[in-house]
Amino acid sequence: MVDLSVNLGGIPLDNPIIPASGTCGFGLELNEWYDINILGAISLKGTTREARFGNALPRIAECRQGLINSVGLENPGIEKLLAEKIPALRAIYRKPIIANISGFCVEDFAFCAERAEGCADIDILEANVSCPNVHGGGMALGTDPKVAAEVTRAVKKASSKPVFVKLTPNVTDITAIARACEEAGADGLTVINTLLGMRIDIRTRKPVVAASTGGFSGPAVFPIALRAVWQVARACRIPVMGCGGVSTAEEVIEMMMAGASAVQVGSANLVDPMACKRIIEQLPEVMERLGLKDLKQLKIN
Amino acid sequence: MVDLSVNLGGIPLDNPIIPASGTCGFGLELNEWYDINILGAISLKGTTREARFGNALPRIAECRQGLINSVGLENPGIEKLLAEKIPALRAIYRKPIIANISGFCVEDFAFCAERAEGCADIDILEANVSCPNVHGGGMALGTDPKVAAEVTRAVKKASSKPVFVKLTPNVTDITAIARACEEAGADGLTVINTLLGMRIDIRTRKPVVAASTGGFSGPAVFPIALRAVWQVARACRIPVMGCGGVSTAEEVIEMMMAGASAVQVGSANLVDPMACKRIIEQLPEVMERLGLKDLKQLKIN
Amino acid sequence: MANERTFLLTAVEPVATATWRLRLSGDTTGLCRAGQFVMVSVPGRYLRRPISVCDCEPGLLTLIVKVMGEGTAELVSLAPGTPLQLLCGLGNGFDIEATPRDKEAMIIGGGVGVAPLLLLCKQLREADRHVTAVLGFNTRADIFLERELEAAGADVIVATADGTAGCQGFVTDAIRMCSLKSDYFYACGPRPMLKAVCQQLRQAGEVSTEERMGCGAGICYGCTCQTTDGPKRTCKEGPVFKKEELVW
Amino acid sequence: MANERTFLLTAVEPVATATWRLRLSGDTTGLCRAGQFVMVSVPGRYLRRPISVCDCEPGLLTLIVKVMGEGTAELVSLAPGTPLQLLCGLGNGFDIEATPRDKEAMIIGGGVGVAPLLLLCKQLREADRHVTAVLGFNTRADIFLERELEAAGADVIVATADGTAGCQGFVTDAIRMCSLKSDYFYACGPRPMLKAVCQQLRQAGEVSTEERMGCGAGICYGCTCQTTDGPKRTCKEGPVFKKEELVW
Repeated sequence: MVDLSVNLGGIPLDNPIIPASGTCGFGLELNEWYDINILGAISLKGTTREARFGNALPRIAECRQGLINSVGLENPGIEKLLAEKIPALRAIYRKPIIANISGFCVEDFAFCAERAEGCADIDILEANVSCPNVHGGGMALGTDPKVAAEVTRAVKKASSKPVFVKLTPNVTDITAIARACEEAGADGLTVINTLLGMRIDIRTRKPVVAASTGGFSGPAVFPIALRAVWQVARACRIPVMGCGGVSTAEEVIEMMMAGASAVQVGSANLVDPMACKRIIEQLPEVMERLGLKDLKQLKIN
Repeated sequence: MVDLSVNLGGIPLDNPIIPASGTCGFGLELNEWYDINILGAISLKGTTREARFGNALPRIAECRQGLINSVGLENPGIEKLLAEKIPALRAIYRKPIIANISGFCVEDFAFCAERAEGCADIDILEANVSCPNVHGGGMALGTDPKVAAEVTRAVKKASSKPVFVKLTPNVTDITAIARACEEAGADGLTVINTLLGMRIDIRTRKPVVAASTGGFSGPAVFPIALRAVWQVARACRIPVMGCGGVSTAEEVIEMMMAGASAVQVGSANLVDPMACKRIIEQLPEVMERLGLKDLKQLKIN
Repeated sequence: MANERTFLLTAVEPVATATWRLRLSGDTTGLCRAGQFVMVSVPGRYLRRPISVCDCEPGLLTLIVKVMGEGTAELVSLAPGTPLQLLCGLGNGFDIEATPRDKEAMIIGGGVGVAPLLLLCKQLREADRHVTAVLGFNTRADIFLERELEAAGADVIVATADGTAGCQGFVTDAIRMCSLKSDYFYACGPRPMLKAVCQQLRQAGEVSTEERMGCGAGICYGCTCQTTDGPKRTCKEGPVFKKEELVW
Repeated sequence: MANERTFLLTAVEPVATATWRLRLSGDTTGLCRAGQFVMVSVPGRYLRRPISVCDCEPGLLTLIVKVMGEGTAELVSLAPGTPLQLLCGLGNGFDIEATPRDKEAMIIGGGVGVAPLLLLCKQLREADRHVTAVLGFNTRADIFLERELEAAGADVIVATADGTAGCQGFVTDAIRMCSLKSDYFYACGPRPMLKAVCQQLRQAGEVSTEERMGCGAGICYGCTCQTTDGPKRTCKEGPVFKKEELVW
């Protein structure tokens, strides 16, 4: 028997598999397909201070081995998250809950963190400074080390929960942002959010998504995500949740060898709602084939 | 009959298809597969002041819909390019030749540009400030607007030939670099070079390429390249050669709708040496299906 | 309940211009709510394609596919015998009970939007509702399902935009010209048609809408539309919305 | 000359542990230089796989594939009848004329590196050279091509590392123990074997090397190795290099 358990900066997980924010709704949607208590943890849809409809439709463009989304942080707002979504999830789900919070300025993050502080069902806060789909905020906050650090400090100050900062790959040097967040007190980092991408419909001569550009994700971006995880895990001491294009158990292990302590599965859930279940079921077989008894200390140099 | 001709900043091309630097050798290699006079132009392998062996092997890692290369600018040096490679190519090839030059400091670029100035067979200089595979130079020069502008000025000063600067996508804001190059006198821009990527062999627990990371290219990166071309074409007035993941005639047209005046085909040549020929042959049919008589003014807003 | 099942493609038949009928064999238990859709994996394409269920009998699923791009073109070129992975039982489906028993239901379809009307018609008839079907197409060559709907017990009126068959004009013209009456309506088709139908018909009704989807399973929030009752996911709370919910 | 051709996979047969013989039918005109390789497209994989030609008769190409990873596993699981796109006639190949007429050629292979020796043996024999084949494997179950090489007219010596067949040890041990003599040698196999062979044998010779390749067509410079004559592309100036060119 192999041991799938991992330790995410002090938080024990049964296994390293975590559906990524934005690809599992608020949990219940995924629970229609399988019992989500098999997951290591779950990262809920990104939530802002106020409810948001998000961007105009269409919001989805297909790519080779990936997709572009320009959802733009549609969410019911932090109050509804705390009053309805999390209690409903907790009623059926016993594993760690990661609340993903986002905003347009440092105060937005502080507000959401402060509100989340009162919710005992939230185990980890994930501060999303990397959404490419909102203007004047979102990704802009995560491209400047100073601003990313400011957000981190504000969230840490407002909350006693472990705080992971979710980083954007759309930067010249992701390690500079990562180190700034670490120095500002982040307990961990999620690496990476989507890449800024675009498709044009050559028949209509218009961008496929109404917002013109959107966040590109899927198996296509895996080599970029892996590189970013490797760079950040070498540059920082805090744990990293690897994220980006993972859709097989082999890729989970590759991410962990790059330095991830746990692995978020994103787009794969959108083409196969059972993706996380399948990966968790495949992991023991792949580990045995590789001669791995557990998932500890896989990190290479 | 459709008209495939385009104008690349004053240089007329029979068609927009240009094999990208590093994916067609010095031309003769590709001519073994078809008569390369059917091409719009050709961009030769990146050349430096001195000959280089490049990085240790292995230098190639496969990815889904793409590959990572860490060749590291292997080349015979600028003198051998001018004395042997270009005369040999010109003996069999009548269309525009783009000499791709690279270096580790501004002076390297100036030196290569000055030497190339004396070679009448070179029609365009492509200054590669974006190679992710060399340390202390390469991509580092292309991630800072000031340095990129300095390289541009130095090359322009040393040469009367049209100068295109080849940009890296591994930056926070590619338009800042693009505008800096335009202001420094660049005649055009090539967008984009490869993305920094990585793969790990989970059996050996080592990076697949000896250099650990390398340049990621192929169909997987097309949405990122398209977005970058669209951004740069909106931010600048000088022409753009689109480059990144193009392997079909439809993608050529999508790139041109994003604002490219001509389109470089890269990795596709490595899996199919006849890729450019096939694309050129497909273009008229695709244009007719879309109701396009020519390839002018395809750019959307 | 939504779940994943493997079906075997048994036949691909042309039924109209660029329109194909796919017959799939497999377990259809519990999948027979009219107006629901399936997400179909197309080999070599990343996203699944949402396709509404045209008909569903025990062990046999019928889909109608209109070729719109490369993905749908590949789908209809698959060889019989190809296994297809489907996410099944997606979306809310039509509300049969919304038409009072023994009353008149009008089912209105435009183009490929006619597809889900067959199963809807069968279920309305089984539940003892009268059914009038109004089908709109661009031209005669686009017509499909006319005879199947008749066989299922509907009075069928066809309209073509170019007048090559049936009434000339849109479905709304046909309804007006034929003075068609009903107590409740169901509509599926292009957005302008749905809007015109909702504006013209005074009676209550519901329409099946179409949006570009990511997952089809309520997970990605890619297809959310604004309704009078707040944002709703087309794939989850929809694709069928009550007339009064829709924001045009 | 290098070019692209479509072949039809006619048979996939196991010949040893994880080792398969692929028979392909198609136009083999001008492709019959021993030591050359083909690049094979594997459905669903981005890069082609380089595979050395084992045998080549008019209309029939034989390849030996050792399953190393997912790509090669998929390749050997393809159904007979599958069309395969091949880049053909790649690399320089062995130099038959380097062995003086009527003299002794030794052909040495290790593991899957034995594959190209069959066509080499046939061509040496046709050109009236005597041939001794020395084949090294890890164990008896890995052995392949032994009988085919005998049938082609070679004296065949087998060595296995575990002694389960032939001489116990490496090919270099077999050559020493059997006091095998030759005027010229050709070798193909893992790098440590090639190094040992080149260091042990005094006579001239050439070896076929293996590197991870991008294009296989001399275009990408992914497989360049250092030689005493400067950098050379394994896929273009190689894969066969003279003993004295190699830098270990």
